[in-house]
Amino acid sequence: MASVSLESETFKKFADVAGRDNDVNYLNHDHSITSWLFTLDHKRIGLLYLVTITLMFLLGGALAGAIRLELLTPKGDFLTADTYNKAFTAHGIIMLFFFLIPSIPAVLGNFLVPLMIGAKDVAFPRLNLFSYYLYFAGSVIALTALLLGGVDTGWTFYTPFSSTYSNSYVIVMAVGLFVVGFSSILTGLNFIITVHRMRCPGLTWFRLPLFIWGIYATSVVQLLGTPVIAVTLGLLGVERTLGVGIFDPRLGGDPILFQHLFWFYSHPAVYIMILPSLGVASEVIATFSRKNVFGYHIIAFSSIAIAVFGFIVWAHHMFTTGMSPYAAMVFSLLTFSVAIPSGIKVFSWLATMYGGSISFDTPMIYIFGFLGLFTIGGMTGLFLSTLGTDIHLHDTYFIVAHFHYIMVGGAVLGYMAGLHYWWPKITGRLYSEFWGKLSAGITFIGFNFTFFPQFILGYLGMPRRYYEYPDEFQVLNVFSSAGATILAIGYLMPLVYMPYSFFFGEKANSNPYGGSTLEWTNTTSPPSPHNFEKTPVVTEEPYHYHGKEAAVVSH
Amino acid sequence: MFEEFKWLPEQASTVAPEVDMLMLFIVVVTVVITAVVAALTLGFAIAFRRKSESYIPAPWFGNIPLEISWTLIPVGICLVMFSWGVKVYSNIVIPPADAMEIYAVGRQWMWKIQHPEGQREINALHVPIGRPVKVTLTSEDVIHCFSIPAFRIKQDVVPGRYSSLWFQATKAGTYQLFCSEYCGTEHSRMIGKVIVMEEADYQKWLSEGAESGQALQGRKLYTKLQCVTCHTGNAEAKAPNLEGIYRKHIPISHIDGVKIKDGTKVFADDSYIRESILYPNAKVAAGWESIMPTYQGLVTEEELLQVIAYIKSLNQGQTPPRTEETPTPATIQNKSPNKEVN
Amino acid sequence: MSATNEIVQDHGQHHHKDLAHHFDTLEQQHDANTLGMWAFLLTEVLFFGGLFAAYTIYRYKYSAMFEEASNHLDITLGATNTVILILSSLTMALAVRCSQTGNSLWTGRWLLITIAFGLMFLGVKFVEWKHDYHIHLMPGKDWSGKDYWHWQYAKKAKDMETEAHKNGSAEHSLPDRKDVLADNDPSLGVRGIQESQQARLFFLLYFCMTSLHALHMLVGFVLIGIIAYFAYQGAYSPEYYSPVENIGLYWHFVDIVWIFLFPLLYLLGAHMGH
Amino acid sequence: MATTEHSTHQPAPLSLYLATFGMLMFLTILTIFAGFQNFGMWSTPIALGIAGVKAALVVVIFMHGYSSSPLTWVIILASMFFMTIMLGLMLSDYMSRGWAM
Repeated sequence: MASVSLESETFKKFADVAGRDNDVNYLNHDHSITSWLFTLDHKRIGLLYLVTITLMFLLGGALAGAIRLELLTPKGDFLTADTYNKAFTAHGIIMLFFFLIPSIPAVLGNFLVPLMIGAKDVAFPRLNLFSYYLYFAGSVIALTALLLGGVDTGWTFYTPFSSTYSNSYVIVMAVGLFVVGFSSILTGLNFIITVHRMRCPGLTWFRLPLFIWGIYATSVVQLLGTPVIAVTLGLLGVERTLGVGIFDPRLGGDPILFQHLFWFYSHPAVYIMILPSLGVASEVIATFSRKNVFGYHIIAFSSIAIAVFGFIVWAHHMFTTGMSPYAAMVFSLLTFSVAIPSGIKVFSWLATMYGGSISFDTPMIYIFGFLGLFTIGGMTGLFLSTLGTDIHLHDTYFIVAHFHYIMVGGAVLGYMAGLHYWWPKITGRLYSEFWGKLSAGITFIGFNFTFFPQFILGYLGMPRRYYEYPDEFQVLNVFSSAGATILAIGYLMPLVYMPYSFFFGEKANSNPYGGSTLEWTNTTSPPSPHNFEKTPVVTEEPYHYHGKEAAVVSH
Repeated sequence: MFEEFKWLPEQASTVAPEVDMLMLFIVVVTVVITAVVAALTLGFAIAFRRKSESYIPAPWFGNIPLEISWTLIPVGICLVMFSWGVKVYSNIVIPPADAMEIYAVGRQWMWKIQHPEGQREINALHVPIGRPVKVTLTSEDVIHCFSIPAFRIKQDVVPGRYSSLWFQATKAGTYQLFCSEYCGTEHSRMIGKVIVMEEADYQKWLSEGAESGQALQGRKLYTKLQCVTCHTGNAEAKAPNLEGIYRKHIPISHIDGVKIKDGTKVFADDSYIRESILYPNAKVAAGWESIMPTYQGLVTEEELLQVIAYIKSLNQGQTPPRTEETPTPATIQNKSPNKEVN
Repeated sequence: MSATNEIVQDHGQHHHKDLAHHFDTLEQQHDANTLGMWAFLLTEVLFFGGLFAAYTIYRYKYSAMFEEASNHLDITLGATNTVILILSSLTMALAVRCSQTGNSLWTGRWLLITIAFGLMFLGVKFVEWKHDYHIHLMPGKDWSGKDYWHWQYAKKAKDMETEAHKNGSAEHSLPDRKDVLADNDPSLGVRGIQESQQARLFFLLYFCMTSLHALHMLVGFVLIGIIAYFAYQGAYSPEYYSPVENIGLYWHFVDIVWIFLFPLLYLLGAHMGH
Repeated sequence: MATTEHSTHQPAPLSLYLATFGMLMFLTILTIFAGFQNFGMWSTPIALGIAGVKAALVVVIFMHGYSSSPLTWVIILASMFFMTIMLGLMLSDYMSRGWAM
């Protein structure tokens, strides 16, 4: 490549400081600040997202800490009611829109989608950078809303509270979410076109890694759902500014319509968070079992099925609103349809492990935790799709526990597993396995300690979003808050040993875990600026370990 | 802290055991499945741990019978849960015809409750044991949620419309009444008590301090708001006779000022009466001019409930006579905020 | 998945001037661009879809008032705009066609003509909004709660217009606000708050939908202008014209939205007698 | 997968565009005419039907739907499918509210 000689001066100067090897890769080919801020390289954009969402995660986590601290005692003593309401609203908004939704798609997806399909970049690199800056702008606007005084509506923005009664910065926050929504849409659009049009020769649909299937299904949801929340928040803004009744019943509007429109996006949004995690799980389990994924086609289709079914179940968030009981029954039945493909995935992963050669590296430990928590999260979903029990459990801590099991137990542990799994590829360094496994274990234990008591709290009837609560709920709340401190340690550890490994870690070879997908087999760690020296040509199905052993072992 | 702790919530209504049975069923099913998944995960992890770095296991692409069974068995389990859930749900949402009626209004941040006998209470609900009670709910401001965990019931309270829930208490005692839909700053203080009493105690409580019956309050309003000016119930009436119309099918001629098919009827329930008071033009009784003014902004939600209770109780020939103190309808206009228009 | 053999790829060589580095062929690039625009339009459908959903629900709940309120919109102006927009769609299709045949000059000209029709559309729209504002159809902060005289005013204005029409005079004056307020007697008012609220919901949705549509047109003008400039520069050829094709797709989408808005907003109450 | 199925980029004949325009004009007049008739509950379905035909003409001819890849048609159908889901399921709630239990 012609550019090497031009950059070699800069490269030598910085590469030696960082202790890098002498190959040119995407990290060291240009060290200027502008080369990062205006990069069109999908890998660097992925890292920009990584830094930004980590900061947002820390903020959201700190708010969670404040919430748990407040709930240690039945009386409101640490925060005022108003501050508490603003804290849980900010926690929800930051964690959902600014951490979970961009977590795997924008960080790992950006880094990996072109690498895994043998492409040089995503289909629209400029649009990709634009998406990042939209995300950044959205974050700045949302943080502005928080600094101005915050929002006290809950992340659900239910009308007429949000449109008429709340005196907080709802419009600023809505603008922030509107902007970040378009970032999400454009990222999804980019990935869809990339997967359709940029695959390398021989890489047919059924040779795609399952992570790509997961990201593809996610992108479809982003593309279809996000515009609806954008326009809904727009209408909320119009109602608040002009004082006209779109959702306020005093002015002729219908507050339940807001909930319909809101959940039309916000239920599928859960699948934006969990589907990529399911993809990570398939990759990690295959690699660390050294085995092809059982029922590849079914797993691939189940991702698409979850994405599509996700759009027909939204009203199960509204069973107690006084919606039509007939419609409630229809939505209850439809809701069960999501359970089936999720179950199939879990069983197929177990069958993948069966007869494998399983090694216990950090990503696999995280995925073991993921399996347990995702299963519990999914199973408790059955209580909520069943009408008879949902009425009692709705809007209690049971719900809080359930969606944290899915979103933290499922999505975040999947994200952590993926981050650890691809870390050598991203940085070219190995992190400490000891600290990695320890953090995975502590996270798992801390998580269960925090959220399992909340199932019981919910069944006992403790409503969510209470900053004071009757004395009889204290025991379980103390358990939960204690668990949260353990969980916090589990989260904070990677923040130390991973950056450490970036600078001082042992050098990783191109495929330390024996992965079988293109990013492991066909490029260096870290990859070169244009990903592959030569365009890969794929000749076989993914996760093809068998047959390779003929020379080594026979059985 | 530990004294008050309980593992299970009180079971104090007729539907509570049903919900708990369903709950138990799902708990057993999910615990079994989760345990199997956990056992297999751990078992496989140990049994198939990596013993040799060079060993590559044999592939396993799929197994149709296995895959069909782990698809169809969950489908079956889900269908059982769904049907059972619908059955319990029907019992939760369909009140018995003979249920006694209580009215509750939610506002930031309290519950205001009215008994038909005229008792009014705030953040407390006294009910007798063993009688089905239907609570009709509405809100003055934002969405609240009327939730009694010990009864396993919950209903959102939406402004601008009536919703309802019912229960039959089975155990005397005091239970929590929560607002479980986030409603603003003091959401967590919107807590009341449900006091379930023996029938005799309940009657005693009713007789103590009841100002006057809810319907009686409504009767006063009926004259005060000049309903009686037109709804006279006799020949000089300018508006339909309201005697005995409650829960009857009433023929109507116009919807929102538009003529509709002859013979269309509307069911005169609480919601219809409420709508007719606030939006007289919404569904106009056949054979009458639509001349009624709106009462929006002139009656509170609580007063509305009293008027409705009165209309409900109104039997043949009971419409009060017009009195001289009844002013001209212009008074309504004077009170109207319309005057503030510049 | 292992890639057993690899093909040599010549980086930076034999590249067409319009081919971005990460694509292999112009064909691939064209397909990706077109598909990208289609996917974007899918998002746009759902974006407008939220408003259509709100419209559908309120239309269902308040059907009678929606028909009556619809009757206050000017069908002549709406129909004129429909014709103008379809014309602009035709000229846009011709622009794309010219870029396919390599006629850069006419590509640019047709694009500018499209903008001209678009501006005409917005001109008519502006006149219409202005009129709506004068007869108090535009929902605002003061048209809230119990202040339902705006709707009375609009109705009176319509009556006066019909009257003037009957008398054969094209000119008609607007009602005096004081008269409307004087007549605004709730004790006599058959049509009260509810009507006003429901009518306002209709007009609110009307303004939201038409202004979102107009916003899309404004964005379209900028993009078409840029592409017209490049067309005059001779940037497009039969091998590379996807920017023209994409802006065409976008513009046709804007047309389609209007094709649905016109009957749903303007013609809803036409049968009630105009 | 660098190259995909070859799609035709041959320009359509001018007459096709003009005929389409004529058809769209005709349908506009038709929909206005229909709007003034009282078809009762069928008014909206008729209006939407005509609008649907017009939209289809624009998609197929002006937007080159006739020569687009199957994937483009998947996108077009998906937009209709998800709009139907959104409107249909929301209406299912509102329309069955009044039914007695």
